[in-house]
Amino acid sequence: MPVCNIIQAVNDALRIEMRRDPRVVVLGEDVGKFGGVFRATNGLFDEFGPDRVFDTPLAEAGIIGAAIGMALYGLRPVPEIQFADFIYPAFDQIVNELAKFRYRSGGQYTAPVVIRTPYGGGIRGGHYHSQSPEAYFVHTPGLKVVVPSNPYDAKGLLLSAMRGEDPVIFMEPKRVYRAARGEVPEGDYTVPLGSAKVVRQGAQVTVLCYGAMVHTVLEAADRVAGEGFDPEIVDLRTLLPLDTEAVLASVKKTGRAVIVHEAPKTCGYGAELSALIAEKALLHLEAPIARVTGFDTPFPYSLENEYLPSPERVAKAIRDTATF
Amino acid sequence: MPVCNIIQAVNDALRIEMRRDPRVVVLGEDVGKFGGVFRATNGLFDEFGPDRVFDTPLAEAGIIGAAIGMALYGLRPVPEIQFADFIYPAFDQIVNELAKFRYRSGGQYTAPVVIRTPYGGGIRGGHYHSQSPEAYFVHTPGLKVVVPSNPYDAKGLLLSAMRGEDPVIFMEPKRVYRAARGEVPEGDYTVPLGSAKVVRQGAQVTVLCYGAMVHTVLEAADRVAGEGFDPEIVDLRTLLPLDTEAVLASVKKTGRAVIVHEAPKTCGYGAELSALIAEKALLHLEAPIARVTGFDTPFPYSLENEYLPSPERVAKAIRDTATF
Amino acid sequence: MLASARPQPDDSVFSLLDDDGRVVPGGRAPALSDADALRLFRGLLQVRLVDERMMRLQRQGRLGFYMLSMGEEATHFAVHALRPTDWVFPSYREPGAAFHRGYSLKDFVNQLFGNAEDPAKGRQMPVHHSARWLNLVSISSPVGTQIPQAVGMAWAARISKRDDVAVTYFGEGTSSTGEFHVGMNFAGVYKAPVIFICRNNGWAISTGKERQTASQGFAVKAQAYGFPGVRVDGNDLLAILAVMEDAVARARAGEGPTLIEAVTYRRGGHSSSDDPNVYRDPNEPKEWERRDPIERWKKYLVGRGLYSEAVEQQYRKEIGEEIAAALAHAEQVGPPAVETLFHDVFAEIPPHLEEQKEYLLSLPRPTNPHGGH
Amino acid sequence: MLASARPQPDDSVFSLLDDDGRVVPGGRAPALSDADALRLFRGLLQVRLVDERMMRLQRQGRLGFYMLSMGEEATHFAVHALRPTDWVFPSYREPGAAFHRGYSLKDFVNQLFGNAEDPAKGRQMPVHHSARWLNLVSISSPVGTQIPQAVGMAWAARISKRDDVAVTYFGEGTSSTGEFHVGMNFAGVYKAPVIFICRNNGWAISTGKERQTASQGFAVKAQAYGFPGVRVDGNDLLAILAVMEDAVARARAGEGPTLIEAVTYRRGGHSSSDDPNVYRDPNEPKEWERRDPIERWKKYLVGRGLYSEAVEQQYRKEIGEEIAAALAHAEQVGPPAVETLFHDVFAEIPPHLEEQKEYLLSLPRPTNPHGGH
Ligand SMILES: Cc1ncc(C[n+]2csc(CCOP(=O)(O)OP(=O)(O)O)c2C)c(N)n1
Ligand SMILES: Cc1ncc(C[n+]2csc(CCOP(=O)(O)OP(=O)(O)O)c2C)c(N)n1
Ligand SMILES: [Mg+2]
Ligand SMILES: [Mg+2]
Repeated sequence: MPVCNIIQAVNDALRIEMRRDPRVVVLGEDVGKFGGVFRATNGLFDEFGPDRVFDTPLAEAGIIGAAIGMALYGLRPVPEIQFADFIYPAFDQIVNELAKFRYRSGGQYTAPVVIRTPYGGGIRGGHYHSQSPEAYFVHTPGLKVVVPSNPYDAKGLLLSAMRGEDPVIFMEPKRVYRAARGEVPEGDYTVPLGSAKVVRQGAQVTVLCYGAMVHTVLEAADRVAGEGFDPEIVDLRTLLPLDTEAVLASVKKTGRAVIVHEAPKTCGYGAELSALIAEKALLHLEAPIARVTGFDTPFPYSLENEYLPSPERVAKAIRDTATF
Repeated sequence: MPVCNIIQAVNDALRIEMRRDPRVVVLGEDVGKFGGVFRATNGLFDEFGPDRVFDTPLAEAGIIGAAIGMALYGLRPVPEIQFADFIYPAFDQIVNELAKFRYRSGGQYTAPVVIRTPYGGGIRGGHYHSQSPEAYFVHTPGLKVVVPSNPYDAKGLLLSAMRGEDPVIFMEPKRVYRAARGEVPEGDYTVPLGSAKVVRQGAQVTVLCYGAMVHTVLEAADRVAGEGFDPEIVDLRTLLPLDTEAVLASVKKTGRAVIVHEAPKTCGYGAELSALIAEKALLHLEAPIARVTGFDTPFPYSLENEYLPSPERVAKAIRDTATF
Repeated sequence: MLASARPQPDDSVFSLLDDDGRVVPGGRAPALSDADALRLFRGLLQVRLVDERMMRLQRQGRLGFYMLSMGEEATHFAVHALRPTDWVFPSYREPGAAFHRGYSLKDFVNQLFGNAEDPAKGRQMPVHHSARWLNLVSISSPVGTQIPQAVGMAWAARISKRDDVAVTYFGEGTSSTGEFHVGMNFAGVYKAPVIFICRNNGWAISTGKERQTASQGFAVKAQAYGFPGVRVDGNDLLAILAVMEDAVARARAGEGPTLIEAVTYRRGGHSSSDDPNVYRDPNEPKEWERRDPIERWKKYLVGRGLYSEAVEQQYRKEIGEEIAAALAHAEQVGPPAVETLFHDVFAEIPPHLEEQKEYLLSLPRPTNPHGGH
Repeated sequence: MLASARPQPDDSVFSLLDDDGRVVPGGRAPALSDADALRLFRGLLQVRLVDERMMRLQRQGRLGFYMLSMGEEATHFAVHALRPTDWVFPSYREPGAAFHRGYSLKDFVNQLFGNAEDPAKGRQMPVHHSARWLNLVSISSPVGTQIPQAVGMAWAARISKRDDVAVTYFGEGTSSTGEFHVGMNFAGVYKAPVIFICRNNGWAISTGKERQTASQGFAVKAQAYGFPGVRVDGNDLLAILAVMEDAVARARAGEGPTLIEAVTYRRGGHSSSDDPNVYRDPNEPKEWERRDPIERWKKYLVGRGLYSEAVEQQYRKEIGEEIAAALAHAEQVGPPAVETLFHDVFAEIPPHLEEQKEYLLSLPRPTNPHGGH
């Protein structure tokens, strides 16, 4: 089992699926010969040629609109949006079209498009290369939303997403694109959508997180473990559909919950997690549910380390919640 | 105090402000001579002429983009988006530009644009004339979000919004555009943004709602009151900034909360309300927080009455929560 | 020294039939069998009659909403130049395109009623049809969104090494959207086999065409994308067929896209909710009556010796009966079952929706809480 | 019978200076004082020297990110044709436009460092300047968004009965966005006093210009909007000034917008993060070196008898010292205060942000948790 990083894992998944399924095509800005600004599509143009890997004009609405049309025809497009911050010109195509095609046509038409996009802060990218827009998509019925935190999951989840029949927003944690390394089996395997993973067993407080934040939370857990705390960490992996059972099981066990994400707090995904718990596990709670999130400001440049949830902030929330 | 409906109240507010402040201009699709498809801008073209009330080409991104430019120049544009469902082509202009201008320029530039848009279901409009996209905007730092439920508030809140220094998404409940009538003072008055209103005092369970749903909740309250229940109803009026004090005061008093909105449940505004309560008033809660919302499906056509929270569904939630 | 804008293409509009239905001198008319000529006549009539009937129904409060296409019917039949394996992305104002491909009046009316037999399960407002079995793509209300989709589909056909073409319809107002540009531009770059039919009916709700663009007409816009644009008389079915045949041949031969501007006029309101007399001179539509596309086609048939009063009456009678039968049926079919609310959001119902479904099914079926519609 | 696409405007590009800096025979050069000609030279040099220094700094790890404009500098100085009361909406690749309007090197470098003295308070990535006091609008990363904004501003000026004009810059890749279309179209319809400068530098990151459009160049696109488009040699400052003067005069006179395509070349990488040799022939930029806009301007000055080696050395020295001083200063200014994170989201800090601010201020200041940058 070779060790690789998330970019390599994504690249590997794309290659495996393109070899297996001739309907899979890759499109986006600079994804062709260049292989993408993060090099996630590196080598695909050479192997599969210009009919399956294409550079597009600079227009996200065109990328997604065209991908929808291709999917309606029977292809399996995997468009890349260069940064999640630039997905909004395609918002109408995603929210009003992609998400609703199956529903509005009474099941006649489906558009299984998998949109890959790097998201999140920590790369000194300021407001426009750092955003975490997952909540917009989770709130849109008809879309699945997947956020891997490590190479193993990235590969397995992307393969599942490409083989599914539904549109998927596949958000890649760019801060740990290269830093998160791990063993990844060669060849084919899948990680099912909708299943969370307990990445640290613990008895005292449940920490719910996903994507790059999993690493921040693990770091925080190391610190507080040294102080005698015992957090359980759940990597959600898929935000929609959520593995509600896993979440509730952990919270019912620990009676305490801390939720961590980078996106702004208000109406972020953490709000949904908290509401879910308040609906279904309220009587198990022994402390208020804490959210450690980005602040309700645009993503800043110079102060990004202050903005992003840090291991210190997460550690504090774990301590406060555990000792409430 | 004449009695009028919400459209008339909005029209009145626009007229008052345009007379008072020559910087106010109105733009959008069909807002000119025609006076808007809901007639909210009726008569303004005749009174203020084509330099202050203009029909635009059919492009929401252009409407909002141009409004931003006009605001940067010092005007006070009040664009109309014909239906909230058609706001997404302008999503990038709203989320990446309008919301961030003040922040990204370090306070140098401001764009106090007030976007008026009718939202919500109940008019047999199917997926594309019924949506309630407020959560997208609440989750976007830099925007204020206002949703009046009645003519008095509509006029007073719109006047406040137009006089403020921040961009505002002003969502008008089109189902009750004409049905919600009430006394509205002639001339100038304002209702401040960020202040909720208790529209029914009660001791037993707090119902949080806004916009058209306030009427549904009031109807539900009438029913359950007859059965001996005593709900307190809070009309939030402004979703961001939220009147957190009013919300928490009521929930702390009643110990129980029901949240009602039309938008899909998952990651809707109700999630934020629930999370807020779980964070700040958990120990006062005597029952799980209930959400009565639209379902997590695209807005349907034939089954819209099944989709929308009905007085029956709200009544059931009040009973269940009160007797938990 | 500004290389000032090249002269705009002149206002000339390609046409083949004069107002009396005669082929203009020198006009190269496309081949059209007698049967097809008559079938098209029947199709035109059907759209007109359906529109009339549905508008009446709407006024009677028996139908929630309707959009008619009076005066623009000829544009619908551009699809005659296609094969059944080609694809059509209509907007809401080309029911004739659907009928011509085989969409039945029964399906049509069931859709308007959103009943349990609507092929799209009552999910969309009236006039938003969807017929996968006819390669007719689901119609969307947000205008223009179908344009890049049609391009993507056409391009998918090309890279799949098939010679299918895609056609998309939209109004002149829609040419102002970002999607128009983005779609046209992709089509040019990829030389996709796609045909853009811009129905220039002069109005976008209350907004006149001169408020949509400062260019002379809409066909000129193709120049920005490096492929041909053509203005055709949108009330002249023969000219439309001719232009379409060329465009389809070009597309199929790998020569790329064409923009067709069909110059016509929206004689009715924007929809059943609209009263155009509020914003436009009521005489304007009258001027267009004499250019009625159906009358013109009828005269053309007369010229070809194909027309007879009896045939027309026969068609009218058949269509009238079909409409009546479809209506009678549709009105007695109930709404879709409640649980269908949760179908087709995803391929399979995920747990959170299953839970919502069970909750809804556990409640008494609501009476209409928002007043009758 | 298809009214096939009109012939595309030919490839000809308007220019006034030949490669040796001589005004071409018959060329009508705009009036330009000696002082202005020299000032422009100094400005060109400053952009080049700043770029060189900042790229070095970036390579040394002292600066996070940079975008250079080597070879495109002449386009920046189109703003010379404006009044200070006019407005400029730049993209990220025209620092010369800011300098020429009075943006200081100190502000420039403080912005790159995002320090406490950055006029925009360290909120944006390097090269995203904002200078309200110079009517320079805050630069945004999402490309094209400034285009409809510039149109709105120009139109606001017109309805305010003032004769201010707005200018917006963007790259040829950006012409593919919906915002380009929507903005250009609004401008045409409203005859807004706005000038669109499309810097056609051949590349959008790794994507070549022929992948952005099938049209012959970008100026032709103006025809879709009913106003003039012009292609100008983007490495010929004199031609740029001439074309701009005309466009500004037209705009101010109420004759509407102009699209200027400045044909140039991106000799460097897209940004400091980019290595163009991965995707393009390394010889391609070399061909453009001999068309260097600064060399050409220098030769023009020689022709006017304004150039001397000593003056150039003097400029270089001054600029070098200014850069060094600005850097020395910027590097010792700390980051913005933590509480500024919460300023300027709204005019006043609302309660929920006040609470978040207090929470953050109550914590120990974090060490960089994500590894050094
Ligand atoms: C994106 C979007 N914005 C606004 C609307 C509301 N609307 C519906 S139809 C219409 C006018 C369309 O005009 P045109 O494209 O000329 O088509 P026509 O109705 O004339 O056939 C408008 C503004 C919409 N459907 N979609
Ligand atoms: C909406 C959007 N999509 C993608 C990007 C990523 N991006 C940054 S610059 C660029 C290329 C721009 O090319 P061009 O417009 O030609 O300008 P140039 O860089 O050549 O000056 C891209 C794709 C972006 N900034 N905004
Ligand atoms: Mg029209
Ligand atoms: Mg470029």
